Amino acid sequence: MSDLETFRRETRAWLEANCPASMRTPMTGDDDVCWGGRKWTFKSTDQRLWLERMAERGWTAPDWPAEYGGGLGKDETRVLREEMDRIRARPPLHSFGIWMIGPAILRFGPEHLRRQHLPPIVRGEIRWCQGYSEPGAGSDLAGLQTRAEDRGDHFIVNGQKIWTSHADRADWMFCLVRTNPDAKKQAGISLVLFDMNTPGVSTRPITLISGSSPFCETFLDNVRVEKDQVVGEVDQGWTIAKYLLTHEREMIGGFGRTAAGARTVGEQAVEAVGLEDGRLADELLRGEVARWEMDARAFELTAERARAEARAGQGVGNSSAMLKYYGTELNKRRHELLMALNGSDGLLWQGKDGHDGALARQWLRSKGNSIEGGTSEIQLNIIARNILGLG
Amino acid sequence: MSDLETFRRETRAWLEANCPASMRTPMTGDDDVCWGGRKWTFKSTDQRLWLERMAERGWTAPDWPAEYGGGLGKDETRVLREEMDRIRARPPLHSFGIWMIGPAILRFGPEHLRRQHLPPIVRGEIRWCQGYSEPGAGSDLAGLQTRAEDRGDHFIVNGQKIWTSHADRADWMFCLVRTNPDAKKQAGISLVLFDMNTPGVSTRPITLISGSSPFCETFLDNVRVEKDQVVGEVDQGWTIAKYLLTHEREMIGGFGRTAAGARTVGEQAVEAVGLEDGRLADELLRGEVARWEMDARAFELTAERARAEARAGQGVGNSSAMLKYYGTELNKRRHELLMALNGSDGLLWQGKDGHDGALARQWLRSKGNSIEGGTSEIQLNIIARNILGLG
Amino acid sequence: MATLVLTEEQQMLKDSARGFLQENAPVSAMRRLRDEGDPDGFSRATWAAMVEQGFAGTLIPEAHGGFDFGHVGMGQIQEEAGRTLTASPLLATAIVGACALVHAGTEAQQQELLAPMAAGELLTALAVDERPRHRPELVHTRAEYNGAGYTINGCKSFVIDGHVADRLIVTTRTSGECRGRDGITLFLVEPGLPGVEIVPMVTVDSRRAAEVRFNDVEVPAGAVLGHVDEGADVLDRVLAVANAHLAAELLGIAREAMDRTLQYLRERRQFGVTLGSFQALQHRMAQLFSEIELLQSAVLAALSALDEDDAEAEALCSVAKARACTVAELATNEGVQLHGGMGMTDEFDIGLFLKRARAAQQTYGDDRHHADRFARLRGY
Amino acid sequence: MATLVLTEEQQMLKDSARGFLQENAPVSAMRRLRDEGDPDGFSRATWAAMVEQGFAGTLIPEAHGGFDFGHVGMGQIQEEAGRTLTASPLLATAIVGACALVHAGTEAQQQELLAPMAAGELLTALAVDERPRHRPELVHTRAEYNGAGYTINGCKSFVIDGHVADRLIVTTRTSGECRGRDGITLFLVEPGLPGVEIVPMVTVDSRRAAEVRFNDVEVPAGAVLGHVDEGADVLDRVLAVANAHLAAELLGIAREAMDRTLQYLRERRQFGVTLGSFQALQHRMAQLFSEIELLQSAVLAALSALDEDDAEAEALCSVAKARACTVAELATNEGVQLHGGMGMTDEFDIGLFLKRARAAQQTYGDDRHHADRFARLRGY
Repeated sequence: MSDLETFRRETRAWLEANCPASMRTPMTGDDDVCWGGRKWTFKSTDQRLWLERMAERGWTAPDWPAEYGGGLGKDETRVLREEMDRIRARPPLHSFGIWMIGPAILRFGPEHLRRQHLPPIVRGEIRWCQGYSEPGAGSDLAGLQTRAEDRGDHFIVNGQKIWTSHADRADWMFCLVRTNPDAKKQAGISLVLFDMNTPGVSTRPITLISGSSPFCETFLDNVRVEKDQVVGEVDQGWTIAKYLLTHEREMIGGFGRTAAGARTVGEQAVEAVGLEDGRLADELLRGEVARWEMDARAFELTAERARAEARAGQGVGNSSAMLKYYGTELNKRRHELLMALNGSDGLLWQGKDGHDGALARQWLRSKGNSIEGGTSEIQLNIIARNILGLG
Repeated sequence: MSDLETFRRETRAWLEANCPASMRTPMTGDDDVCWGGRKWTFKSTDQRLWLERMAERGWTAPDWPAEYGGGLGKDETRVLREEMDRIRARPPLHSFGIWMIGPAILRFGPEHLRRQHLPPIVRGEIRWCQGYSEPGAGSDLAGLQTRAEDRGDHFIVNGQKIWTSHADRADWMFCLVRTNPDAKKQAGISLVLFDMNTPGVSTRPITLISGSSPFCETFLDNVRVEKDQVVGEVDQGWTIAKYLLTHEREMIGGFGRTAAGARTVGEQAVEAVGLEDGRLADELLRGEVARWEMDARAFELTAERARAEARAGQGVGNSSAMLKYYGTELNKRRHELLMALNGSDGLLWQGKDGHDGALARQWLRSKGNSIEGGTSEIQLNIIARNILGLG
Repeated sequence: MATLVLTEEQQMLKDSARGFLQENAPVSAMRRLRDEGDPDGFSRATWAAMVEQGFAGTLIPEAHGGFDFGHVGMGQIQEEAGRTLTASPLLATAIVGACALVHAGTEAQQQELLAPMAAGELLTALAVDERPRHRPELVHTRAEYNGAGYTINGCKSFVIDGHVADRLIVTTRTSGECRGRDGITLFLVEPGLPGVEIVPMVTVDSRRAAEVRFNDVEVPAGAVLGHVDEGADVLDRVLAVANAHLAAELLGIAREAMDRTLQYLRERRQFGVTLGSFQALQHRMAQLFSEIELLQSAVLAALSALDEDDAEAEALCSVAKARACTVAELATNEGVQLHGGMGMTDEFDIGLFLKRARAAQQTYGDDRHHADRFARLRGY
Repeated sequence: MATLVLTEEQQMLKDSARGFLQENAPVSAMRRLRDEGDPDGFSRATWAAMVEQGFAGTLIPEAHGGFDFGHVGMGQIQEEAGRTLTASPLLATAIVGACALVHAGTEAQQQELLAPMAAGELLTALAVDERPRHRPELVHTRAEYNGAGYTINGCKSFVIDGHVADRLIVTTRTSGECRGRDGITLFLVEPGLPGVEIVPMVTVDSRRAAEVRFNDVEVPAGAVLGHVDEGADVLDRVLAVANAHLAAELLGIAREAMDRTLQYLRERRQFGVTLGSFQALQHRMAQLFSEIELLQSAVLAALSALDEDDAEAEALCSVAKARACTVAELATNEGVQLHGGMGMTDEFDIGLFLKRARAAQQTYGDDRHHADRFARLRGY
C-alpha cells in the first residue's frame, strides 16, 4: 500500500471519528459559515469542536509549511479534500487569512511576520479584513490616497478605505498605504498590518441597493502602525497587491457556476411560468431560458477546462480575467431572467406570506459582481492587452 | 388664387402633357435609373424624352439659381415634387452632380466653375464621380496621400483613389488632393475637378463579396489638372469635404426604411416558414422577427420625427449620425434575419429554377452599409463627442 | 400622421409638470417616504398638489370635471414623473381608472365616479392579474349570477393601489374557458363589501401593491362595467393605454439614468483622465442614446395614436412598452455599472431608478409579453 | 467526465491535420476551385491526399478498414478544415455517412460500404430536408411497400454532396403523420436508379448541393437502413454527430476570422495609431475571444460525450452547434466590419469566412433550431 493510500485510510478514519454529524449537513445559508476571530460566537458546540479539532492538526490550512499549518504535500492535500467531500464535511473555517494575507506573508515574508501571524490564522483566532479600495479611486489602485508618514520606528496612517468586507467583525487589517508620496503612482505603496483595536480605527457598515451588506467604510485617523508590520519590503506593496488581486479574481470567477443540487433556471422557469403542451407557457422567455442555460453550460465546461489545462500545465494564465468577466455577466443575466420569470413575485420586497424579497435582493446584489474584484471593463482591458496583444 | 396655386395648376398640366406614360411606372431595378453623361445609352425613347424635357426647364435641379438650373423657390420646389409624386413620375436623372458637387460649387465657388459645370449637370450631359477614399486611409480622410504638385498654371496629380462609384462610366471627377505636403493633416488639402479622359487617369472595377459593383479603383498617374479647377480656395478642401460627407451620410441614412409596397419581414417570414395555429412555425424566429419589426417601426418613426423636428426648426443637427448608425445596423440585422428565415434557400448562389442568389448577394452587400459613408464606429464617436459631450 | 413633435401647448404642460415635480416631488421625497415606511407609499399632500395642477383630470372629459387634454399630454407628465420617481395614484386612477370609465362606463357610472376622480378624491385600482406574469386573458376569478346580482370568488395579485382604492375594477369570468377571451366581465367593486380581503405588500420600488381576495362577494347587477362576457375588448383598450403611459414613465427613467451617468462620466477621473474619455464607454453611451431616441419616437407615436384612435394604436402601444422595457433595463444596468461601486450603494440615487424600472417593466407585461402581442396583432 | 484537454495523440492528429491542410488546401485553393467553376466544388486530388492521411476512416472501425479514432479526433480535423475553408466529402461521407452505417447498418451493408468509404472511393449524401429551414421530422417523401421492396416518391432539397454521391441516405415516411417521429424510415438509394433526378446548385460558399427528386423509385427491401418506421432515433444520432462536427468547423472559422482580424487591427494604422489601440475595438475583440473560448469548451465536450456515449451527448451537441452559429456569425461580421472597406472586397479572404459560416450555420439547423431542441431535451 502506497504512502498516499495509507494517508487516505488514516484520514478517513480520523474524519469519521472527529467530524460531528451536524457538520456533515449542507450549509443552509451565511449563518452556517464559521469565520472565527476574537469576536466570534460559535453557532453550535459542533461548530466549535470541528474548528478546534481541524485547527489542532493544522488542517484549516493543510498545504502550509508544517511550522505554521498542516504541512501536507500537494497530493495529501487533495486526498484530504476528497475525503472531506466524501462525507460532505463543511469547511471548518472561512478565512481571508487563509485565502489571502496568509499566502502573501508566506510568499513575501518577512519571517517574523510568518511566525507572528500564521499560527493564529490557522487556529481561527484572528479574523482579517482587507483595506484596498478607497472612495474616489474605483478600479484605479495606483491612485491610492491613504498616507503613511514615517516616524522612525512606526508610521502614522491617515485615510479612508471602502468595501472592507466584515471590517466591523475583523481583528486585523492588511492595508495598502502610500509610504512614499514622491514616487510615481505604482511605486511608493506598502502593504501594512495592524490591529483593528488600534486607536484611530473606526468602521461604518455600507447599505447596498440590496440592503445591508458585509461591506464597511473604514476610517484611519492618526493610526500608529509599527514598522515591523510591513509585508515584503517598504514601497513594494504594488507587487503584493497584484498577487492578491489575482487571487481574489479567481475566487469571484466562480459566479455563474451552478451549485450542486440548486434548481436550474429551466426548472425554476417551469415552476414559475408552467408548461403548455410540454413547452414553457411563455414562448419568448422559453428561448431566453434555453439560450441562458446553454451559455451557462458552456461556461461551466470552460471553467472545468481551465482547471484541466492548469493540471496539464497548459494554462493560459490569463484565463482568470475571462472567467471573471464572463461568469459575473452570466450571473447578472441569470438574475434578470429570474426576475422576468417571476413577474410581480420578483418585485416583492416585504410582506405576503413572509416573503422577504430574497429574489429581488439577490438580483440587486448580482449587479455588484461585475464591479467588485476588478470591473468587467478592467477584465476586458486585460484580455485585450495581455492575451490579444492589442494596445 | 395664390401664385403657388397657379404654379401648381400649371405644373400639373405641364407634367400631364410631358411626362411619358412609361416614366410613370415604378422602377423595377437599377436598369431603370437614368444617370446621363457622355457614355449614357438611353434605355428607351421615353427615358431620353423625359430627361430632355425636364432638363430644358432646369427642373432636374429645380431649386438651383435660375442662371444654372430651375430657379424655383423652396415652396415651388416642394409643389413640383408633390406633383411628380402624384403621378408617380420617375426622377428624370440620378446625378452626383446634382446631389453633391453641384451644391458644393454653388456654395463655395468660384463663379467661373459655376458657369462651366452647372449647366451641363442640369442637362445630364456630364456625369460625375467622387475621388475621396484612398487605399490605406479608411475613415481617416486626413491621411490623404494623393499629391498635387504645383507646376505654375497647373498641378500634376499622382495617387490612387478607391470606392469611386461608377468611375468607369463617369465623365468628370471631383477629387481630394494634397496640395501642401507640409501643412498638418487637415490643412493643405484641395478639391479639384478634372475630366476622366485626361491622360494618366485609369479605372478598374472592384468586385465585392456580393459580386460585381459600381465601385472602382482609380489610378492617377501624372494627371494634369488646371489650376482654375479648384473648388473654393486652394488648401481649403477639408471644409468642403466635410460639407459633402454630411450630405452623403444623409443620403445613406435612409437604410432600414421600408420601401412603400415592399413586403414586410413578417410577411416574408410567414411565407418562408409558415404558420401553425396562427403563429410562425418557428417560435424562436417568431420572437426575433417581432423584435426586429418593432425596432424598425421605432426607427421609421424616429426618421419621421427628425424630419418633423427639422421642419419645426428644432433639429438637433447631429441626428444624422444616429440615423446613419442605427439605420445601417438595422438593415444588416434585417438581412441576417432574412437569411435565417430562408434557410438553405438563402444560401443559393447559382442554379435551381433561375435563382440568382439575390438574397445572399443583398445580405452580403448590406455588410458595407455600416462601413461606407463613415463607419458605425465613426458615427458613435460623433454622437459621444458632439451630442453627449464625452471625450 | 402621428404627432411626433409636441405642440406648444403640450410642451408647456411638459415644462410645467417638470418644474412642479422637480420642486415638489424630487427623488429625495421618494427616499423620505421609503425611509419613513409610509403605509400609502405615496404622499397624500403631493397628490393633492398634483390634482391642483390638473394632472388627475388630464384624460377626463370637461363635462365630468376634467381637462380632456389627451394622452400625449398625460404622457409628458408620466415621463417627468419617471425622472423624479414620483409615486402617486396617477397610473391607477387618472390613467387606468379614467380610461376604463370613459371607455366603458354607463352614463350613471361616469356621473358618479369621474368628477371625484378628477378632483383626486376617489381612487381606483385595476385587479386583473392572477399569475405573477401578466396574462390578462387567464381569468379564474368567477362571477356568478345569483338572481339579483353577481357573486364573486377568486384572488387577484399585484393590484396596484389596491391598498388605498375606493373602487376596484375587477376582471372576472362569467362564462367560457379560463384562458379564453370570451366570457370575461369587468366589475366595479367597493372594497368595503363583505368578503373582500386586501393584503398590502411593499414592492422593490418602495411602492405598494395588494393581493385582493374575493370570498362570496355580492355585487349588484349595476356593478358591471361594460357588457357581460365582452370585457376583453375593454381590457385591451385599458391595458394598451396603461402600457403607453408606463412606457412614457420608463422613457423618463431611462433618460434620467442616462443623464446622471453622463454627468458622472464627465466628472469622475480615473487613471488621470475622465471616465468619459474612454472610447469603450463612449460607444456604449452613444448606443444607449440612440436606443432612447427610438424609444421617444415610439412613445410619442403610441400616445398620439391613442388620441387619434388610429387603427395601429394597440400595436404601437406594444411597440412602445416592449422597447421601454429593454431600453430602461439597459439604461439602468449601464447606470449602475458605470457608477462603479458607488452605484451599488443605497446612498446614490442611480439604484432607485433600477428598482422602479423593473417594477414598471413587469406591470401589465414586459417586453416578451408585448413582442408576443405585437406578433399576434401583425398576424404571425 | 468530458475530455476537455486533448490527449497527446489527439494533439498530434490536430497538428498534422493543420500542417496538411495549410499546405495542401489553403484558402487560395478554395478560391481557385471557385474561380475555375469546378463542377464538384472540391478537389478530387486533395480528397485523395486527405484519404491518404487517414481522414476518411477516422470514425470507421478498424475491422472495416478505418482507424476508429473517435469524434474528438475527427473534430480536430474539422476545426482545421474550418480554418482553411477546405471543401471535401469529409462531412457527408466520413462523418454523416460513416456514422449512419456504423450506427444502423446491417452486417451486410457495413461489409459492402464501409471499407470503400474509408478508402475514399465511395461517397454518400444525406437527403433529409424538405423545407428551406431544417426540420428533420417533417417528412412528406413516401416509401410504400410494393410486395418486393419499396417505391419512393418525393423531393429533397439541400442535399450536400448529392451531386457526387454514390449512395444516398434518404429519410422517408412509411407510416404516420407527415410531422411525426413515428413512421420515418431511412433508405440507402443508388443515385443511378430510374426515377432519381439530381439537380445540382452552387451555394454562397462556392460549394455544391443538390435537389434530389424521387419519381416512383423502386428499391429492394434490403435498402432499408435500420428498422422500418423507427428511423427517427437513428436520425437523432446522425444529426447530433453532424452538428457537433459542423460546430467544430465553425469553431475553426471563428478562430481564423478572429486571428486575421486581430492581425489587421495590430498592423493597420488610422489617425496616427494602430486600430488595435482603440478601446472600443479592444473590448469587442475581448468579448469575441471570450465567446470563442466558451465555444471551444462546448465543442470538445460534445465530441467527447459522443465518444463516451454520454447520456447528455445530444444536448451537448445542440449546445455546441447553437453556440457555434451565434459565435461564428459574430466573428465573421466583426471581421468584415473591422476590416473596413477592404473587408467588403472579394480580394480579401475575410468575406469567404462569412460566406462559409452562414452555410455551415444553416446546415442541419441553426442556433434557433438547436435552442429549441435543447429546451425540449431539458423538458421545457
